[in-house]
Amino acid sequence: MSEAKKHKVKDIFVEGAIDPTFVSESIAKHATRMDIGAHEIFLGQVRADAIEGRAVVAIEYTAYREMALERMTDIREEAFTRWPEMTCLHVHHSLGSIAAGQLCFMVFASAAHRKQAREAVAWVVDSVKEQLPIFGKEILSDNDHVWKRNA
Amino acid sequence: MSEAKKHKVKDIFVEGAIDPTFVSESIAKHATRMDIGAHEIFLGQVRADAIEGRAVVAIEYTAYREMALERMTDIREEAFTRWPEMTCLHVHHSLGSIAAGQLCFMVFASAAHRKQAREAVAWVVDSVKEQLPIFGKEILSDNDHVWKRNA
Amino acid sequence: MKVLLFGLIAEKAGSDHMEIPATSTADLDRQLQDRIRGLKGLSYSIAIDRTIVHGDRALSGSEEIAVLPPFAGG
Amino acid sequence: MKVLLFGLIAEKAGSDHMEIPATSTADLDRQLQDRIRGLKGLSYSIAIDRTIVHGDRALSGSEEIAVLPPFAGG
Repeated sequence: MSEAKKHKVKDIFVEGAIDPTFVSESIAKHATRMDIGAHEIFLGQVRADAIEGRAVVAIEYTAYREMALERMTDIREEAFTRWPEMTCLHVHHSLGSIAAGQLCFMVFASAAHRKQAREAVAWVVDSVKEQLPIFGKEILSDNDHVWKRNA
Repeated sequence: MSEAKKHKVKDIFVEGAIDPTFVSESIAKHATRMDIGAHEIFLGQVRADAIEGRAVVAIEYTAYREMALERMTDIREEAFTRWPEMTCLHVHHSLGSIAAGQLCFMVFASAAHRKQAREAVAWVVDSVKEQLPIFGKEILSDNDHVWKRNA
Repeated sequence: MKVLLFGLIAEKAGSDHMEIPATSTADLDRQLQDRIRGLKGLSYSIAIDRTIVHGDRALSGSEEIAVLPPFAGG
Repeated sequence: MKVLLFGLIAEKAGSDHMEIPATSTADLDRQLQDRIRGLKGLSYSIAIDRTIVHGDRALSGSEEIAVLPPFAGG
């Protein structure tokens, strides 16, 4: 049974932005997995939305860590049940201040065939956004702020 | 209008495997695009399938390049019409011998929101597999070979 | 009992926690609204032991209570 | 006219192209099957000027003709 299937509580949080090289290192680690045919990766990037004429320059993320990790463990377990062909699932989310243009969220699934990896990533991304107690303070160009909320 | 929207014929083919660092470099180039909120990436990896007891050790890809690039231009153009929020679409496919565990195919879409990037990648991956005249000779562990065909 | 506060709620309260002796979530709601100016108009959830609850729930005092504004992950 | 061959078809023919003076795609099919041993049992398509065609088509001799086994990209 693979590491990912043990469903232990994994820390998904990283301080600061997710570096693109972290993504390539994650990809490279799968080169020894001869049963993988497809990787699907979602990356969230901080968007410089205009709010009442002021641009978002950064988002400061905080979380209720303990609850977030419990919900993530449930989501991970359900994902491996729903998509049994999935061999690996990696989720990371930033905490702290993430500037516009930087990456704050990664969901990475691998499977023998593309359909399971694709469906799993879509469902995990949506589940994380809906269920994890993560909070985002959007810092505006005039130093004012607004609190982000997922639709 | 962005580079990607000019719909000129781009060469998607690369000689040899796609290096994971190529993926991170592609991601990093989007850090200046303040209107992007979501990246979706599909990667195809050569799987060591067992064929009558022998493992696939590599796939040798060849293509009818001119036709493949024409079909790809059509697919790209249709993708930008179907998903107008998509800001960038990058497609690369390997030619030559790609060992099991290595990457042979990348589709990378970026958009303001995740839904358009996700749908575009799924559709482009499927369209490339169905429509592009790319041929794959699966080299087996006993040096025999079989010709791969997409289902 | 200790009540954890997050995001906009923590900002309004000026703290990431409060000591509130509540016997139920409805009682907790009333006390929070008394003590945190502007809370009444806001959307928030109550989590007991890391699970969001709906409707009124009795509290023994040993639970981990958190007040959660809308989620913004991703 | 020059006919481009790919993948399994090129392997069976021992070459990536053939000179075939065909007046239609049906005529081309017959000549290909005469000249490439084992072709008849295989699945393949004919592309004229980089577009796959179905049914019989007249050929003038100036087209770019290709014989394509099943696709395997991705």
